[in-house]
Amino acid sequence: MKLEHKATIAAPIGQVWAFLMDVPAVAKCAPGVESVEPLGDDKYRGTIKVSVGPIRLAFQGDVSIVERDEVAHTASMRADAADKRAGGAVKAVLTMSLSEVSTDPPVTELRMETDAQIMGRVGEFGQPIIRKKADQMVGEFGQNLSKAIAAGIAK
Amino acid sequence: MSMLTEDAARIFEAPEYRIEGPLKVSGRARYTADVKVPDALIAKFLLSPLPHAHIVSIDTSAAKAVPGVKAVLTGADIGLKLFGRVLYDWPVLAVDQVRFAGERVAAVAAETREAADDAIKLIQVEYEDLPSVFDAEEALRDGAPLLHPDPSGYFYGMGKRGDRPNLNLQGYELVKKGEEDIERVFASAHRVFEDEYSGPRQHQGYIEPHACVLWIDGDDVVHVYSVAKAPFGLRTQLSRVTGHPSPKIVVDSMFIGGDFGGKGNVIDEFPCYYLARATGRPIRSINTYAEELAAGAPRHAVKFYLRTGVDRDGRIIAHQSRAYFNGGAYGAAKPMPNCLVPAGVGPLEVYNVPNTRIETFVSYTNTVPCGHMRAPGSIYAGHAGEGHIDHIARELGMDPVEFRLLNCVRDGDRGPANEGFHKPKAVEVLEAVKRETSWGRPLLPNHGRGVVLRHRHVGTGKSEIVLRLLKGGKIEALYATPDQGSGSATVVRRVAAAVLSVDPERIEVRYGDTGEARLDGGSGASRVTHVVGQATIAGATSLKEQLQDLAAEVMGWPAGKVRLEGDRFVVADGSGEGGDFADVAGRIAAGGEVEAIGAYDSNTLSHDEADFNFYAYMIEVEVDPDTGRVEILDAVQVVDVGTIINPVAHQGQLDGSFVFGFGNAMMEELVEQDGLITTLSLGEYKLPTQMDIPPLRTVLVQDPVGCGPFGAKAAGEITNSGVAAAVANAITDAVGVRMKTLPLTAERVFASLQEQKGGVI
Amino acid sequence: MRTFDYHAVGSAAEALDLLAQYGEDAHLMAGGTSLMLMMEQGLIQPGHVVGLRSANELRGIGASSGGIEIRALTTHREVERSSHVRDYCPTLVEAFERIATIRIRNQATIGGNLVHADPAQDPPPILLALDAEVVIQSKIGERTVPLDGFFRDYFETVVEEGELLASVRLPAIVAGTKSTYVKFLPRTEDDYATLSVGAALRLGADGSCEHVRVALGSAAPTPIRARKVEAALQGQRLTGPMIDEAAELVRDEVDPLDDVRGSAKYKREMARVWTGRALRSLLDGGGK
Amino acid sequence: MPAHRRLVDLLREGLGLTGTKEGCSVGVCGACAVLVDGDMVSACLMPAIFVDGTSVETIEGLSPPEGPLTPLQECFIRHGGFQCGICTPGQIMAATALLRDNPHPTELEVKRWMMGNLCRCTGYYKIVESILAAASGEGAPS
Repeated sequence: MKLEHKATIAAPIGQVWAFLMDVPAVAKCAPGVESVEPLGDDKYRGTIKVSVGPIRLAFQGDVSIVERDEVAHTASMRADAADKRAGGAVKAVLTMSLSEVSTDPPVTELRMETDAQIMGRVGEFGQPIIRKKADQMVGEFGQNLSKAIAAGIAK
Repeated sequence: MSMLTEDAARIFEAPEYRIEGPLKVSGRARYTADVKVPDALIAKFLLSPLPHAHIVSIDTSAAKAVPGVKAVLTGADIGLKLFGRVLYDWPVLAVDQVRFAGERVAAVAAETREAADDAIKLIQVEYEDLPSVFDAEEALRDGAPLLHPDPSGYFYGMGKRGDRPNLNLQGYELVKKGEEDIERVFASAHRVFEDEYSGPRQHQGYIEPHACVLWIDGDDVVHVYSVAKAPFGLRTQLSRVTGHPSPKIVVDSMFIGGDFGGKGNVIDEFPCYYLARATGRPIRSINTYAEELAAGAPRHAVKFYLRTGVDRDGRIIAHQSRAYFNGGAYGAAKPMPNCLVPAGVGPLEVYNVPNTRIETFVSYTNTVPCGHMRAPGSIYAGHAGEGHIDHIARELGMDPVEFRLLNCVRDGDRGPANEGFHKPKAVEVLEAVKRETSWGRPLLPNHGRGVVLRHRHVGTGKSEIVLRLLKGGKIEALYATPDQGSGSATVVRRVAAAVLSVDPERIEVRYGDTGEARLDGGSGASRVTHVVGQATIAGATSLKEQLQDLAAEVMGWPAGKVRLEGDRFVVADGSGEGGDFADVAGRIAAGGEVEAIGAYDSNTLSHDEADFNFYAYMIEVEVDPDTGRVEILDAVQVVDVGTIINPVAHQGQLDGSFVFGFGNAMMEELVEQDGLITTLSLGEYKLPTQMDIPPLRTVLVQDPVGCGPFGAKAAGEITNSGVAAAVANAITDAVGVRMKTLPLTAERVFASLQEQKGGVI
Repeated sequence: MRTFDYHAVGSAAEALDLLAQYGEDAHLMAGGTSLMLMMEQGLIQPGHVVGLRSANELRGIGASSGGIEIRALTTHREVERSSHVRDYCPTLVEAFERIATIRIRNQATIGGNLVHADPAQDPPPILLALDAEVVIQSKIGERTVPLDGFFRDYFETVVEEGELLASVRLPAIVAGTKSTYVKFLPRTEDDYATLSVGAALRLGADGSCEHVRVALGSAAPTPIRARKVEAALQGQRLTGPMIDEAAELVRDEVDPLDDVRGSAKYKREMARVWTGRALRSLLDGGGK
Repeated sequence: MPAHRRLVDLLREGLGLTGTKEGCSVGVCGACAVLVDGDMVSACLMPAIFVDGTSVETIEGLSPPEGPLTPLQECFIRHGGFQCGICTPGQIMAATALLRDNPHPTELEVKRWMMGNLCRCTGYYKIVESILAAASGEGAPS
C-alpha cells in the first residue's frame, strides 16, 4: 500500500531538516504514539495505538533511519511493528523529502511517501479501511509536524 | 461399444434416484470435518506474513509452554520435507526461507483450538526480507529474484523434466505446427491481428474448507480422512515425503464438499503426519475459509499475447501465442507434466490452423502457489482466443458464426497443437446456434449478442473396480473414486446393470478406502464417467460371464448356453428353461462369493484421435452505459454430448458449469497486493447467488460416439470456460468496447466506455 | 476467540449498570452478527459481554408523535415485516428487505446496525432521508440525537462509554413526500452496496421543491447527507436536467474507499449516477 | 460450554450433530443454516448462549435415521437439488423454513428466500426446481 502526502511548513529548509532528524520529536507528531526509546544506531523502540471504532490495536516495534542525505534533504525511515493481542504486523518505509518553496518568507514543502504492508490477522480485516486509516494518520502526522516545527520556531 | 442395448436405453433414460441422495439430504453423509476420533488434537499453522524472507530464527519456547499444547514443530524439527503432485518443491514446513505470504512456518497440536491459536501467536520468528517478484513476466527478466536457484534436488514424478529456459520457470512448452519460419507466413497474410488478454487468480469456491484427520495406530498404519480427490495419489505422496511405506497408509476421501480442482492439492496431511508422530495422538486439522483464500491453490493469473494472420478469404493461416501463467512460489500443486497449465495451447483450440507457434510459460513468483480450477486455464484461453476470433471476424466484416464455421475443425482436421479429433462436432454446434437461438435477429440499443465455440477433452486416467456377487444375491461394486457430487455411484450402478442385464436395484455400490478398494486415479478432469464407467463395463462383463457359467453349473444347464438377460438366467437352447436372477444367483452365491475385477486405462485408447465435447454459447446482454453494469438476458449453451447415463445429474453438471463460468466471468477475483491476498472471506470474494443467475437454456447435440461407457462423453467441466468470452463478445456487440481483462466488472466496462468516449474520469 | 463472561440482562438499566461496572472491558451485544465476527478475528476482546436479547423493553415498534419509533433490539426482519412500518413508509420496508440475507435479518438489529456504524449498511441512508433521530440512554438519562450527526467515523458514533442506543424515532411524514432507496449491486445481490442512495422529495402545488433529502451509503467513512445537492434543489422547480446538474455536486461531498466493490473514482461517479436516478424517479412519480 | 462458543460449535463439536456444516464462517454461505424458534439463522454468527431456552431445529431433526425423508428431501434427490452435498443441509433447512412460511411460493419468492444459501455445484436451477416440486405436493409418501 502506497500513500503520498504533502505538507507546507513555514520555516527554512535547514530548520525543518534539523527537526526531522530528531526522531523522538518527530515520532511525537504521529497520532497515537505513546513512547519512543532510543536504542542507539539511529534505532528506536516505540508503541503506537491505533483505533478504528471499538477496535483498539497497540503496535510495538522499532523505527530506524535507513537513509539520510543531508544535501538532497531526503531521509527514509523504516518501521516494523506488531500487535500481539490481535495478531497483526505492520512494515512500513516512510520516505521524506524537503524542497524549498521560497526563502522569504521561508517556506518548505515536505513530501512523504509511505509504503506499508499490513500483515497477519489484522490484515484479514478490511484492507480498504486500514488504508483509509493509514492515510488519515499520515496526513495528520504531516499536519502535526508543520505545527510542531512552527511552534519550535516561535519559541 | 457405441450402440445402446435395449437394457441400457431403458435404464439410462429413466430419471435417476442418486444412491448417496438420502445421506446427503439428511446430513448423514460424512465429510472429513465431521470425523470425530477420540483424543484428537487440533492442528493449527503459523503462516509467513512476508512474501519472501530468510528465516533468521524461530523461538517456540513460549508456545510450547501454553497449557494444552502438545507439540510445536518447525522445519528445523522435521527437516526439509518437500511435497507435490508431480514436482516436489513445496516444503511441509519452511526451512530457512519463506517464498510466499501464507507459507507454513510452524505447526502446533493442542487440546483445544484456543490453546493452538494462543501458541501460534507466541511463536517468535525473526525474518530478514528478501527481494520479491510478484508478476509472471517480471520473474523472467534479467535480475529478477530467483526463487529456486537449485532445483536439482526436487523429485519429479514424470520422468525427465522438460527444458526450461529460465530457472524462474516451473514449466515451459513450445508447440509448433507447419512452416518452421512462421514469420514468412505472417508476411504473406492478408491481415494480421494482435491482442493481449489477462485474467486474475480465482478461487475454486468449494464450500468445504480443506480438512484432515490423521492418526497412526499401534501397528504403525497411518489412517487419513482427507478431502483429497485422488486418495491413491495422496498415499503415494505421503509415502514419498515421510518415508512411511505406502501399504501402511490408508486414505479415505469418501465425500468431498466441492472440488472444482481445489481438492487435488492437499497440504495439511503432511504436517499432520509429523504432529501425530510427535504426540502419539490423532490430529485434526480444519482450515478456516480465510486460510483457504489466502493460501489455497487458486487458478493461475495469466496474460496472453495473441497474433493471428488470415488470408483474403478470412481463413486463418498462422497463429502465434505466448501465455504467461503466474505459478506462485511452488509448482507442487499442479498435476500436469512439466508443471504446465493445460490451456496454454488453448486459445484457438477449435480451429484448423495450418501454422502455429505457441509458447506457454509458468513462472515462479512470491505469491500463493497456484493449482487447478475447473477446466484449468481454459476460461482465460477461451476469453482470449474467442475474443481474438471475434475481433478478427468483426474487423473482416464477417458474421462471427460464419467466420467460425469457415475456420473450425472438421473430420480429419488437426488442431493448433497438431492434435487429432474423434468425430469433432464444431460445425454441428454452430449450426445449432443459428437454428436454436436468437442469433442474427434485431437488437435493442445497448443490447448485444456474443457467440463462442470451444471444446473440452473428456478426460483420461485409470481405475479399477471390484464387482462381487454377495451371499443373498446382491451384487456389490466396490471402488475408490471420491464423491464430489458427480453422481458416479449411480453411473456405476446403471452401467453395471445395463451390462449384466439385471435390475439396477441389485447393484450395491460401495466406496472403499485405499486399504480396501483397488487403484483409482481419483475424480477430476471430468474423467469419472469415462474411466470408471469403462472399468465397470470390464468388470461387469467378466462377472456376467462367470455368473452364466456358474448358473449352468449349479442349475445343471448345458454349459456355454446360459444367458443373463432381462433380470433372468435363460438357457439359449430353445428349451425355454431359465430362472429368476434372485433364485439362481442365490444358489450360486451359496457356493461362495463370485468376484470380478474391472480395470481400465485410457492410455489404451488411440491418442491420435482424441475425444472432445465441443460446445457453443450464444449469450445476449444489456449494458447500462451509465454504470457499466452488464445483465445477461439470454444464455444458450449448445453442447455436444454422447450417451447420457444419469439424465438429471448430466443436466445438473451443465447447469453448474454455466453458473461457475458466470461467476468466473463476472465477479471473481482474488485480489493480491504486494504478494498478499486481500479478499479473505466469501463476503469479499463473491460467488453468484440464487438471485444473480441468468436464465439458461441447454441445447444438446447428441451422438453416442464418446469413449465412455456406451458412447458417453464428459459433462463436468465442459461449458464453464466459454461464458466469459461469450459475455465479453456480447458487450462488444452492445456498446463497442472490447473487454480484455477478467472479471467483466461494471467498473471495467464503465472505464472502457469512458475511454471510448475519450473522457477521463 | 477469547472467552468472556456473558451477562444476560433483562433491562436497559441492568445493562447500564454492567457498563458502569466494567467500563472499557465490557461490550454490548444485540444480535451479535458483527460483534461475533470481530471477536472471532480477535479484533475486539472484551472481558464482559452484556447480552441485550432479553431486555424486552428495548424491542418493538410503536407510534411516536405522528411518526414511528423502532426500539433498538428490533431485528431487521421484524422491521421488514411490520405493518406499522409499511403503513408509515413502504420505502423503509424495501430498504430493510435489501439487507444481506434473511438469515442475517433474523438476527441483526436496527440498534446494533447503527452503532456498528459501517458506512456500507442499508438502513442509514434511508433513515437519514427520513430525518430519523436516535435516543441514547445512560444512567443519568436520555438524549436524543439526529441521525445526521450520529456517525463520527468508521465504526464510530457519538454513543459514549456508559451509554446505549435505545431507539430510533422517525417523524411524521408530511403528506405528498415520496421516498426511495436504491442499492447499486454490480456483483451479487447479497453483497454490500457499491453505492446506495436514500432520498425523499416533496413538491409544492406549484411544482417547486419543498423538501428534499439525499443520503448515501458506501460513499464515505460514514453514511452521509448530500447537503450541496439538497441545497441546489431546495425551492427550485425541478426538471430532469436540473437534477442531473445537482447530482454532479455529490462528487465533492463523497469520500469513498477503494475496495473490491469499486475504486473511489468509480464510486464517486456512481454517487452522481444513482443520486440522479433516485431523484429523477421521485420527480417522475416513482417512490413511495 | 464456554461463553464464546458459537452455535455451530455447540452443534458440531458439543453435540456431535455434524449435519450442520461450517463453510465460510462469516454468515455468507448458509452451510450452517439452522432454525432457532423457527427462524433461520447462521449458526456461525450466533453465540451458543443465545439459544438457551429456544428450540433449535437442525437437519437431523427433519427425518429420523431409519425413517422416511420429508417430501422436500425426496424432491431434492429426484430433481438433482444437490451435487457434492456440503451445502445441502443448509439449503434444506432454509427451504423448510420457506415452505412453512409460504407453502406455495413463486419461483421469484423461492430465489429471494434462498439467496443466502450458496451452492457452487448445481447452478441453483435444480434447487429451485426441487423446492417448487415439493411445494406442489411431490415427494409425499403415497
